[in-house]
Amino acid sequence: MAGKAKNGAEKPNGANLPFLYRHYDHETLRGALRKMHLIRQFEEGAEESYMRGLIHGTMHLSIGQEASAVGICLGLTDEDQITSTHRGHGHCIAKGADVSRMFAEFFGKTTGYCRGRGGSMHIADVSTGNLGANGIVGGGLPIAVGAALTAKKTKSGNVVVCFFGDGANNEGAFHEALNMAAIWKLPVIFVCENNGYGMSTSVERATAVKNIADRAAAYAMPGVIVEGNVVSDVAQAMHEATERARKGEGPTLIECKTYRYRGHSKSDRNRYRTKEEIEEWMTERDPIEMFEAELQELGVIDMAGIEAIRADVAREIAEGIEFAKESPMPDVANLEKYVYTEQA
Amino acid sequence: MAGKAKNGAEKPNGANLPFLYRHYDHETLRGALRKMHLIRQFEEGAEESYMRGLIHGTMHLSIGQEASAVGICLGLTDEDQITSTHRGHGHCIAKGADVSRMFAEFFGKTTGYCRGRGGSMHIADVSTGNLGANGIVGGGLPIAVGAALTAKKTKSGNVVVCFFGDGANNEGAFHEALNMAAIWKLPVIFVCENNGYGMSTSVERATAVKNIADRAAAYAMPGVIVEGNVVSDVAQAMHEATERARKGEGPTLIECKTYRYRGHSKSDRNRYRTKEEIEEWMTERDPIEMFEAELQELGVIDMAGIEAIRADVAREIAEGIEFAKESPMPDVANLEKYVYTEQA
Amino acid sequence: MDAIIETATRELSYAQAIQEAMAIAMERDERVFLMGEDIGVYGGAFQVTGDLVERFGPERVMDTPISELGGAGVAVGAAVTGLRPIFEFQFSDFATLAMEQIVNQAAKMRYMLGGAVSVPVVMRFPAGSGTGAAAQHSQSLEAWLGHVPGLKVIQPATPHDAKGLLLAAIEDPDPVMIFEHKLLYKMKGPVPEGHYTVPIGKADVRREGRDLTIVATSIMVHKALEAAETLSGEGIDIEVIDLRTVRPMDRQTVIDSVRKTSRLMCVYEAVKTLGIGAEVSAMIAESEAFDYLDAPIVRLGGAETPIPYNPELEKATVPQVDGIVQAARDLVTGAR
Amino acid sequence: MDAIIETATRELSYAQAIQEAMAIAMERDERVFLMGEDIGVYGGAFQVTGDLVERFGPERVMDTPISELGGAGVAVGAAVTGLRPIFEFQFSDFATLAMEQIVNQAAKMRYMLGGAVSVPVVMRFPAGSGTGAAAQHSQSLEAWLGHVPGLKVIQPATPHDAKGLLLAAIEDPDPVMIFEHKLLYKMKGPVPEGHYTVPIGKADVRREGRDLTIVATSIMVHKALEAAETLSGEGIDIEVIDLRTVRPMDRQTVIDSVRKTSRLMCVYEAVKTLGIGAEVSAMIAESEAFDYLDAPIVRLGGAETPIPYNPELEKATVPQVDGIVQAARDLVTGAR
Ligand SMILES: Cc1ncc(C[n+]2csc(CCOP(=O)(O)OP(=O)(O)O)c2C)c(N)n1
Ligand SMILES: Cc1ncc(C[n+]2csc(CCOP(=O)(O)OP(=O)(O)O)c2C)c(N)n1
Ligand SMILES: [Mg+2]
Ligand SMILES: [Mg+2]
Repeated sequence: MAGKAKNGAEKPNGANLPFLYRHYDHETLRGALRKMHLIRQFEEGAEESYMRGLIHGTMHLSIGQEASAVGICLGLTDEDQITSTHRGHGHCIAKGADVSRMFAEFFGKTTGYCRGRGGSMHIADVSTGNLGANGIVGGGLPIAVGAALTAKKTKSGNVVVCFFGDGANNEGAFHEALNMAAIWKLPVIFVCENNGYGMSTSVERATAVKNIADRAAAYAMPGVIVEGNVVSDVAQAMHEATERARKGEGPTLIECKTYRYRGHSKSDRNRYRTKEEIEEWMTERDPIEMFEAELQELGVIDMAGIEAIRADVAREIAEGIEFAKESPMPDVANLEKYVYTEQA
Repeated sequence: MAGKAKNGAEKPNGANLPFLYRHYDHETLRGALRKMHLIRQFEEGAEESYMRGLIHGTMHLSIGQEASAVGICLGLTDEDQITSTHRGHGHCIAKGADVSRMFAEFFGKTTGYCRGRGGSMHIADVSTGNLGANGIVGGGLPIAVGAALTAKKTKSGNVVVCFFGDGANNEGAFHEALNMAAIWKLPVIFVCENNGYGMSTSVERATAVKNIADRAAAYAMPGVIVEGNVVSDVAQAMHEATERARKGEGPTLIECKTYRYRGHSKSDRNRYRTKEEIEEWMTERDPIEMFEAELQELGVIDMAGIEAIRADVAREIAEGIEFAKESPMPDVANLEKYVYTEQA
Repeated sequence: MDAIIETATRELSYAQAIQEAMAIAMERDERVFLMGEDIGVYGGAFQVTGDLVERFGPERVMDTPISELGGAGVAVGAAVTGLRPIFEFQFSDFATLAMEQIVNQAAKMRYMLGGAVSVPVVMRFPAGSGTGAAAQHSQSLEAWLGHVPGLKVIQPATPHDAKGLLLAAIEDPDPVMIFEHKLLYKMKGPVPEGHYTVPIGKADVRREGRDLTIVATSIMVHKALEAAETLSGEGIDIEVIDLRTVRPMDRQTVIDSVRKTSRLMCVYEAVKTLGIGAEVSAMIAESEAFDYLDAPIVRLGGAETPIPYNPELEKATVPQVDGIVQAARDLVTGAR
Repeated sequence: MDAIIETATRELSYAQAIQEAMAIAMERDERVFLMGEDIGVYGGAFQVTGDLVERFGPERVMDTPISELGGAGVAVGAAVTGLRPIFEFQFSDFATLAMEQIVNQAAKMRYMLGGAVSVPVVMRFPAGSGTGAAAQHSQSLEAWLGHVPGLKVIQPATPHDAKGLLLAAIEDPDPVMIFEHKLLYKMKGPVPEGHYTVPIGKADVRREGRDLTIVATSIMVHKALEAAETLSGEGIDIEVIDLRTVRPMDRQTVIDSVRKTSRLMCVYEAVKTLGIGAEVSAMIAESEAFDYLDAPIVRLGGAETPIPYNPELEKATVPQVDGIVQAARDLVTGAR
């Protein structure tokens, strides 16, 4: 969607503007901000619905990580694909999913993207290129490589983005997937959202290197570290990686340094990090606030415009929740449907 | 054994001699040469026994790789442990096993190290610190890390050596094991015997980097490339890694560049490498020939001494085969023995 | 129920019972230590290790990176060299990543080496559905490991057995796999203080009866007992056997019961096909108890589907009390 | 046997039949390609892919690094995005490294996404003992995958079925797992030219008889037929069913047979406990065929041990013809 505007960039203020402003037109930029709000408010709506007992199970919220989801997906088309993670709501929205059907899924309804079978941990919208969140840390890594193999074999020109966390980088799947992507020069971009912790375990305690991107050297692929809460930085690294991938030069590993505001899941006592650390990220490096400030500074939007976006997003979220509430539950008689493909 | 001589080194020709000659006395060096012959002749004896139908199943011969097995194990004690691979006969002998009991194992006899249950692929001599060959490529990597964890927890001062091949370096187990060894600073030395191929697949086709040791950077550990057919180079790198490990500074990755003369296993049509390549390694870089030349040059041994070693080894091998032949087969009634530990 | 239980008055939850077993073992034997993801300061995904890291320190309550294959392998390596690791999988579903080390290494090492080593490792697997966590966090995979010689596989159903079986497992020289149903963690029950063991390989007759033998595992033991209670009001008298150990299975207790009741039903949560009930059924059908059977052997197992997210669907996927009551009644009254 | 076989005269080995199926599929459908370790110039550890790389090139006969988890996952990812990969494990034992992708992803993806995708991947597993390759290269693990909804699991016993079932698997929209016994690779049998399929989910009555039904899988089909031949000399008339598909299992064919013969024996190579025979037995014991049973249901499965290296021990680990003859005779004559 946003990607369509790629070639119609307006270049508002000359050449030493950040990449984002050189490359995308204002409408696209405002669209990106809107998506960030949509993600944040979606997460808040989901959280509240969970508190109220409308959503069961567990959930992993991506509040604080909106810039990486949006910055990465900005230049992608619906044909480009992503694999996502347990913390995947933001990716799903950034890639173009409809929040109503996402809420419906979380509410376990037939109108949900997975007809109520998947829930938060398996949220997917295949029509916009999201092959699905994954309950298995690292589970999506080889799948993304396989999708990229399809892109290469069919010469589709598509790229595949593989989101994963810092914790996932210690899984064997990470190693095997990156190695294969590299030797076969596949059009896949590995995006590590390094929020400092895998559940309670900090990168320092779990990972032998300081930066996940340092590991790119082990696969002879570029490893790029970006300020993951700055949309422009993320988008620029992603743009370069995409170009490289589409030219057949192979994969890139992008590490987005970011932070999650909430606990790991709904059962986190938050004992492994300090209030101060959380505070600092929330007040000093909030991705939405920083992006809003930048957009205002560059005259892309004004306060009224921002308010309008927020209000519009709030309406969309409220409607989404309403839709989800009113949607029907699956029929237990269909329990064993979708296990196998129905054959004619 | 050899290791005992460590402090009694004779330093034959002054300080700019290769490490080996500064560090070990002549007897130890002659012992190292003898072990290399023992390995080579063992492999030849095994090969011949296989041809004659005395050994069944399959086997992976390490002819051509004797320098890494011997150079690595030279300074180890029986308390230091190794994990080995499917190509593990050399490691087993280098670590101190008795060839008679190895042959007996290959012949499936009760006197074999595994009482005929394991065969070539599971050859082990726990009494000399060999925790066993492994049929699973990469299977020994985490086990070695676990053994090193024991060494650290019990403050035994032992080190653990983990042998593996270039092919194994693309297994997820490699990644997970090296990462854990690094973050916990465990006394383990990862020894990659890079013989250029995992079965038929060359390092170039399977591995995204040129040298396996390049991957050490992904675990913030030293990565050392050595001429794997030169005993002295291997032993020096190993000595440094061992010192580091015993001091509690953590693991090292040593890559020994080497070559296997024979096919991968008993069912190899050898289509993936050229005669010339094989020839070159055999004539230009044979580990035993190079070591013999060096030892002669430095006056450690003369031709007669070498001949005596060869003859003595030949006798030991012949006796070993004889012992194996004459040993009894297991009783089928004991089929289910050793599945669980017999409890008092 | 064992005599021990009768005399115990103190109640603990299943999770607390496991925690207590680990604490006792760590106090008694310095070789014992814990490994797993987020078992330290987080206390474990299900708060089973809880505050143990504060008591025993991070060297004995070791957080591992998210590396199930490697982590399990490290535990195997530590066990074979003399320690007594207890490895926690965060969810049993992640055993899929570690089957290599569990099945090819831990289970077979002693055999392959002709008895030269033992592998005294314990692995704990939080298992089962009912938490709304969907298909990749709800599986019951004990049948896989039950199929593997060299392993012992247990499924405690009560806090008492959780503690006693875990202590037996830790002291066992061979690899023991423990499947703990997540919905049991909060269930309370009497747990004796101090050290005791429950023998691996022994089923427990939880309720005596003459009309039908129900062999149940894990959480299904409680559902079967509830069903039995209901049916006793209808004059149907059910014997409920808690299998407790999947491997080695206690043939004799089941055979003796079936000889008495002449009818057998197996209730288990895992997918019905090739689940534990298949083995229990086949074991009886080939035993001397066959001649005593008056009716087909019925299995109530999980549906032939991954576990769905929607709670109603999820519930319908595994046996519930109503279903057990109905099936048992039909079986005894011959309506089937 | 099918009518098709009767008319075929050409003989191929089991390995050749598989290779031919893959060649036909690759010719008919450009989405089909092969992945695996050393399947290119090496021709596969068992020479099943043979020279296919010369015919189809390295892009369609892709050597992978030694990365079973990743490789299987790449195949899953390619399948879900429109290709038709056939992934060869070098030995079925290495499935232990890839269970995550097989079980959590391939098997469940369609379900978890509410039907939004299909995963048409085929995985081939050279399985079984008898090659002297010891405990980590000889396992029969089909029961694990048979326990997993979302997968289809087949075990062809003849060259004819290997080709036809593989072609059916490749055309199937869902993940199909094929267990190929290594000792069958060289076995020859009639194989029709060109394209044909054998339906997944249908057992085959290989020999009709009235005294006893033997349900066998894979290589045991041949051993059972040999045993039946021997016993026919003693006037014992055995029906031999080749199960062919583990999941979904063909209940009806077995039930019909047992209703006729009143006796059932299952013969399989995997470890007896929780192997395929447990399911076949339990399926019959809960079916309408129960009432027709005149004798206990006997299982002959593998010993409760890892596969040993020594050839005599190895042979003793799995059912052999003599043992089948003996057990069948005992069962029919009531000596049991
Ligand atoms: C294979 C596997 N191991 C463990 C878990 C449990 N788990 C879920 S999320 C998580 C932390 C993941 O950390 P990271 O990759 O950094 O992602 P984040 O949660 O920080 O977004 C863990 C341990 C899992 N789902 N899958
Ligand atoms: C997990 C696993 N995958 C595949 C194999 C089959 N296999 C045995 S040895 C081998 C090649 C190993 O290559 P490398 O690690 O370089 O050791 P080398 O044989 O060269 O000594 C392969 C593919 C195996 N035994 N285990
Ligand atoms: Mg994280
Ligand atoms: Mg190699």
